[in-house]
Amino acid sequence: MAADLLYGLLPEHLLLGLIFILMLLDMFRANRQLGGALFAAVLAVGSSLLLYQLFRGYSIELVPSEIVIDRFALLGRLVILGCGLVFGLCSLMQANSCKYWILLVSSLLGALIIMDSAGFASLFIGIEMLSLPAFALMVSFTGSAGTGEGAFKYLLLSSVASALILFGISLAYGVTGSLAIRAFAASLSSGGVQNLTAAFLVLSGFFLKGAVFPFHAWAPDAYAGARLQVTAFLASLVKGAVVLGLARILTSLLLNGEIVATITVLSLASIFYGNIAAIRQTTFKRLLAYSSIAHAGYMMFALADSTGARVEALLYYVSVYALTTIIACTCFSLISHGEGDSLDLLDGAFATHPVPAGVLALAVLSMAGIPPLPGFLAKVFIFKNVVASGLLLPSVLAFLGSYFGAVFYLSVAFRLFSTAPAVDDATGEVGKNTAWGGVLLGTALLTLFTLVPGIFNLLL
Amino acid sequence: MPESLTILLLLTLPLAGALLVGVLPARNSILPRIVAMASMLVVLVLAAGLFYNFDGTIAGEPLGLNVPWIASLGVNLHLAVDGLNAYFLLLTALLFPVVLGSAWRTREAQFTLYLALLLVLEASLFGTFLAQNLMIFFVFWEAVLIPMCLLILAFGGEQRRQAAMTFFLYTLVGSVLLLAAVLLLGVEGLHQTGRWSFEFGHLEQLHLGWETELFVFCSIVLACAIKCPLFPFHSWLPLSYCEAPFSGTALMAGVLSKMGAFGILKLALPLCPEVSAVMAPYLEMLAVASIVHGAVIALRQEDFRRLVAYASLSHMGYIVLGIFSLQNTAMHGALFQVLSHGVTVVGLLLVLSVLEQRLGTSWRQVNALATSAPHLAIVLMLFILASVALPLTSGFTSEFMILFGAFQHAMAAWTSGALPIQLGAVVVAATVMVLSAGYMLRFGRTILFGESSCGTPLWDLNLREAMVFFPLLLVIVWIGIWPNPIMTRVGPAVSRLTQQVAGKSGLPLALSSLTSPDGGANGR
Amino acid sequence: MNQMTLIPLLPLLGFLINGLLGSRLPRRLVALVACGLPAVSFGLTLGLFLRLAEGGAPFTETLFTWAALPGFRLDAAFYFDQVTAVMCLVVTGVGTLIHVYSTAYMAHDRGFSRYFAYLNLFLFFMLLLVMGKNLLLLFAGWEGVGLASYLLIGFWYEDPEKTTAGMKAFVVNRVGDTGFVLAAFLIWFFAGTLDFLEINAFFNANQPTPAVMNTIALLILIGACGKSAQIPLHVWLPDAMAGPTPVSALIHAATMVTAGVYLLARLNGVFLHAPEAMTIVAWGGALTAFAGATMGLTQFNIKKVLAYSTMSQIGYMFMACGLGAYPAAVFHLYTHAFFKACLFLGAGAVIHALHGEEDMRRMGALAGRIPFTFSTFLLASLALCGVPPLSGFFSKDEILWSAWSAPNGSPALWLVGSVTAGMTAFYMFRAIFLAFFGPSNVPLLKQQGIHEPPASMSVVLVVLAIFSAGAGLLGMPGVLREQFGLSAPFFSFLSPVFAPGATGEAGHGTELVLMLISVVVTGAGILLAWVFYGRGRSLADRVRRGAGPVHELVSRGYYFDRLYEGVLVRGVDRLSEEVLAKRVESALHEGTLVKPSEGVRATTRLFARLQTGNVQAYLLYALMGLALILWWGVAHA
Amino acid sequence: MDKYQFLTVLSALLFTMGLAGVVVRRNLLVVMMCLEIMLNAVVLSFVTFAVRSQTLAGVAMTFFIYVAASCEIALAMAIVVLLLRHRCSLDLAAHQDLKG
Repeated sequence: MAADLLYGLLPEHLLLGLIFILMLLDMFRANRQLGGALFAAVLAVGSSLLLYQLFRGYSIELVPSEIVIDRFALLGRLVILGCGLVFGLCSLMQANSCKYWILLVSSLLGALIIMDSAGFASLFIGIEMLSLPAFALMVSFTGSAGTGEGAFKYLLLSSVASALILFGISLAYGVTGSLAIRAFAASLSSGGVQNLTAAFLVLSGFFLKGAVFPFHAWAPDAYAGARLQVTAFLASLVKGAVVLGLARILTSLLLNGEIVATITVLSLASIFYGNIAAIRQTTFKRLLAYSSIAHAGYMMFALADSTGARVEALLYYVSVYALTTIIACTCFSLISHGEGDSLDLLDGAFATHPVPAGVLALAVLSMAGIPPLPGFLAKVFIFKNVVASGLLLPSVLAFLGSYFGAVFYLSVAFRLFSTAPAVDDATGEVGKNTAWGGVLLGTALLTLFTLVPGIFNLLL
Repeated sequence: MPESLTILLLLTLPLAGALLVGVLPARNSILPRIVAMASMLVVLVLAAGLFYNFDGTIAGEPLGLNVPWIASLGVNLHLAVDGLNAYFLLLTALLFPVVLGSAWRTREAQFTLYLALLLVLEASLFGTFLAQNLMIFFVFWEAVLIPMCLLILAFGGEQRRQAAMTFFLYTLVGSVLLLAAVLLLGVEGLHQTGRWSFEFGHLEQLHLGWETELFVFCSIVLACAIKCPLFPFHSWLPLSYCEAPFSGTALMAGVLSKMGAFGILKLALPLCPEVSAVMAPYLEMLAVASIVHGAVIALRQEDFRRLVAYASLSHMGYIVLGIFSLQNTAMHGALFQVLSHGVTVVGLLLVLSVLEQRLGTSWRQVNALATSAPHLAIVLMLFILASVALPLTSGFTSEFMILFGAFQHAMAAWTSGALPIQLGAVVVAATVMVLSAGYMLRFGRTILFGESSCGTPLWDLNLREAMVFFPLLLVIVWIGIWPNPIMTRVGPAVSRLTQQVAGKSGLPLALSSLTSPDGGANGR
Repeated sequence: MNQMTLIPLLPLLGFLINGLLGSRLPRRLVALVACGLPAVSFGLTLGLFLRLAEGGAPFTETLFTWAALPGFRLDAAFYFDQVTAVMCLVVTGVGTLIHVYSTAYMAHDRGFSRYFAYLNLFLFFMLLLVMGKNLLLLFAGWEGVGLASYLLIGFWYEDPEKTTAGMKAFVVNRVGDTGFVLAAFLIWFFAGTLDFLEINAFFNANQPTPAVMNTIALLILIGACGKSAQIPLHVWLPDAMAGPTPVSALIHAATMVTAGVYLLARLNGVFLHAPEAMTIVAWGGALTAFAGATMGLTQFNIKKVLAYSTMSQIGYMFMACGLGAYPAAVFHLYTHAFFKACLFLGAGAVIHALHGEEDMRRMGALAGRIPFTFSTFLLASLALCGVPPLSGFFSKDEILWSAWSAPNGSPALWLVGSVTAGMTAFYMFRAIFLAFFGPSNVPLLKQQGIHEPPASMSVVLVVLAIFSAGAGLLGMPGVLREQFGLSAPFFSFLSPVFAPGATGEAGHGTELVLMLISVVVTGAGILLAWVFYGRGRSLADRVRRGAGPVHELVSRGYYFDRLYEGVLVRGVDRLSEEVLAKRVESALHEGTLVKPSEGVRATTRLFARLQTGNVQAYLLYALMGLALILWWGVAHA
Repeated sequence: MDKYQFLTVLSALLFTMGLAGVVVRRNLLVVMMCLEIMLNAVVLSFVTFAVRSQTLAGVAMTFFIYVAASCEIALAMAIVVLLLRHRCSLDLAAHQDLKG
């Protein structure tokens, strides 16, 4: 049993160990680059370990009705670690202290715990561990004034969300007398006011964390307040973990009509709101924020399906979305040299930075869902389930909503090419920037997702 | 070479070329252009070989390349020549080297971005035309947009940003619904057969409910009507045609617009035969509206590119008219019109582009070409003649067959009791012959004739340009004089399609059912 | 490739040689190619003609299958029967002569090789037209000659007026072509074929309904009207005189404009079963003949006089077709080709002599200066007026006789024809008196250069004059035939093609009387011309002033041009600019682009306003959302 | 109404009160306190249910909640200090720079 605890949760242990080592390193003011290197190494090891477990078909219930290692847990953690690795590589240059890595790793650890959890206690712990370091990340290492405000807004709404989730959990606990998710799911199907209230409270909490309309309003300010790098982290990993957490709770649970209707309406509202509001944005981070609201809508939309393929669709969507966001942010900072986040910086960038501009263009087009980019496939995976569940009209509306998304994604892509490039192209490339490693890895992963879109279907 | 390999090469060669061009040093080097041209020419040879070897007989499912992509969804990278796409394939393969050849010395051709975009565009067009899987079709259909938009954006005129945006967003409206239709079809397939599949062969077997089919049909037709464009959906057209660089306009008018026609042929008719049969008269009327609208507006256009844009609208209307006549001859006519219009409009635009390359911005004031550049004038005259559908040019072959088929169909409808609205529409479409002569000759007169007022001397055609125009003229003349050998290759596919739709509708659609084989008639 | 295929292909070859290489070849060679190849064609035609004349069967040659589908098959095939033979002889014969004439006429033009290339192209298309076995090939030639005509009218393309005239010719012809195409479609729908023989056979065997027959016939008539410059599609012909004069002679007098007559004759199987349409054809022809003649009365441009005359003469031919007297129509076509070509070329010689002067008011007294030209011109005029025994007399008389005697003819029709004949004589001699007699009004500058045409032109004039004089003898009217025991080889040659029309019951006595009347009318016309213009011109001026508005109406071509310009062209232009471009386009633009984007922009503003920056507002949104969800999901459920 | 129901209703009321406080109070610190009230309400509810169902899971949960709450407050205070340094005001309305 102890061995299983060690082996089954080895990635978590690795991260925990990493946190300790980083603390020590920080204490002894070791080389700044070392933290990053360790981070990358540990995450790589963790990912490969998960892959190994995946192929061995490893599956175990470690803590009865609290921690269960199943295919979803393995894949979800793999997605988190993979994206984390890419993110880490992308932020190697900007990370100027071990503290940064400590916070990052803590947050990732929370995300991993969410993936494992089969009970509300671990889920709650995971969620808190995911978001608390994120607040700290937002306010640390910056002299900028706005960050405090953004972080506070995030913290406040996030705390309210936690409270809502907790209250929902307590109601559920009141019904079932247990914190096991499975037990609650079983009782939910029988209906009842307390059950439904609990479900909706938990759902609202997740909507708040995931920034779904009308629980979204913190996102633009929080994203705009943080550094681009942290914004990328919030938009990709944190949001991804929240969504996957929800998927973890619901797995392929059949939801009742009211919940489906609520989810559908809110998702559509999110899609429309995010995409339309993003049109008039002039800064990259706010754009990203609104875009993330819209994407939250798509991801939640996946929950409306009743065909039982939502987990696969969500895993695909989350990984693609997270990777794309990370790559887009990295490319943006490569183009803007980390100065400012006005979209004007992108004008004609293809002439000066052809490679990052090209990758950024592809990334935003992918987010817009233009085929054959992976963003399109991700949407197809979600929508085919939803259409198959008989929700044709909402799907058509969602398509229309994504049409508005295309407007602003496209204008970003167009800015890159807007002025005809000057003849003397490609001034000095951004030389030895390790962010390239992240971009490369991310792009490689995305290419893999494009070429083998059925990957999660195969692994699940 | 096996067909699958050739098809794979058609797709990968341009992409590889684009990659290669991308990494080559761009600065003042002719090398990227040579690489791009070489890959286009190889592709042309391959496509021509494919066309030549395609014997037209289809036994069951078309073969070609078939690689699973999303196995769980039944999305396979299934590409094949099935007859309907043969012309489109040839047209694409032909026009790209021609366009690049004419743009050889332009400013944009100095950029590797331009060359790469062209090559990517070519690959995605091949994908669209060869697709035998609906999802693959959709993927490529959309993928075409991006390089085209970037071409406009990076190398267009003053309002290029607005033009590119308009073009993209307008076209995307159709795609949004199209995707919904695609998914709906997949889901229908899932419900009926228990498995996901987007193969055309699979989807054609489904029995859709009337509402479903209507929705699918409308979505497809909307997407295609925007792409073509068809009358009320053409607002993006003038701006895009005027703002894109000449080569972009040429490709847009020559090939991209044909995607709309192809979509109708490949998607709307086989997938929704019942609705097609019912809706055909209305779409015919829409087509006639766009024929007339385009022609009448073109009459008073001073700007040559706008004129070509509206003329293009008019000519594309003929294609749609031909298709929705649901009749063998008209369908063949429509397919010929695809080739003919593609070649003609590209020819016209490239002549203008040659002028622009010679004269810079003052090309709009050019006149008396017949004096200053007689060879160019002859070439332009030939393109004009082809576009007024003079006999012995491709324009005549196609428009004659379209109107012929549409007329026979409308007459058959009338004699079997329908109102003669369709007939009226066809007659109106026929009278547009007069208008088209009017606007094209007016255009020709302005540019070709008159007292030469151009201060700068004009270079006549050089060898490169002559080589660019030659294949276009060859196609025009060949189809004009002897279309039969080309027709026979697509014949079986077309009859299969018409029978597919005809089987669902009450009217006698194929002439064979109208007249006895010995050429007799129902009048007896 | 046999002899027959070569006939049209040789001029095409000439076109290709001169068109592609002409500018680099010496003029002599260009001329040789241009004249030689049609001459060879003429020789070949002659050979075929002789074989036909010996009683051979018509020739058929299928080149290739143009298009074949199940239930649809069209071949590119040639057919050479008696009518084709006559047409081909005229086309290649007169064509070759005019080529020869042109070598001198155009000798100093910059576009020498281009001119001959176009001319050869015209011959190719014309031969395609007359030799095509089916409507498709005929249509190819039909539009092709339109193209050649367009190119040649606008041959001097620096002059915008000339290119406009060319355009006008093409566009007006297109109107007719639309009718032609629709007729072809209708024919196919009922007969399932476009082959002439099969069409005629089909409609002779069974007629769908009279309405259908009449519709088909009228659509064909529209096509024929366009090409043959019949009212109301005649407006392009006077303008077409902008082209070089030999072109007017060849295309706009001898050959192309008569294609309509050929078409009507070819499709006689259709017309014979469409009596109402036949009547319309006959009366339309008569109307055109009359109106053309009246317009010819008032013109001062020598070529325009001839142009209206051509229109009028083709009106006669249409009349004959409408009466079912196809042989008479073809006969008139054949004689007309000679004398009208001769007249045009004569006029060309005059114009050549006067360095491009076409206005008869600035001519005069030329009879003495260029007697040779004058004599050929006079001879051809007499032939045109129908002075016996010149060719025009026989052919016109045959038509007038049909007008009287044919089943759907009537004395009224005959009367119109006869009056027209009188007017014909008047305007031709008016032209002769104006141009060749009276005081000389030639500007001094041009006086010096007046000269007889060079040899190559003269020879052609002579040949044509001889034919104008003698060609009619081939087709003696019935009464003379019987009287003198002569044969009419022309009619007997054509007899296999045309079903013998129902000849009138009126006896030969009537025919003879009518003939005499027409001679008298012609003489009266000539006399009147002398009274008005030969003696001095004061009377003419007085009458013109007296007739004021009527004269205005006639000399402006009955305001057809102004009507079309003002109503149709302006109408379409206004439709284009005011309605479609301004209203429809902008409404579409507004509706599909501007309005939606404005709507979206307004929505984005609204959404941005929601994002106040106050975190408690955000909380409030969330709370409201929560409340709604709970209400909907829990309380409501 | 037995005591469990009473306690549950009480906790719900407390929760609502806290929530209302978070929404309406302007002072940063008061808002944070209201947040604590919400969490306390949750704890009360957990304990109630734990007692009613005679299980320990709910009690265990309270520990987690308090740990998380204290972390949250610690972080929140740090951020409040940042905000104060920026604007010298505890009024929430003063911190509205980010919007649109």
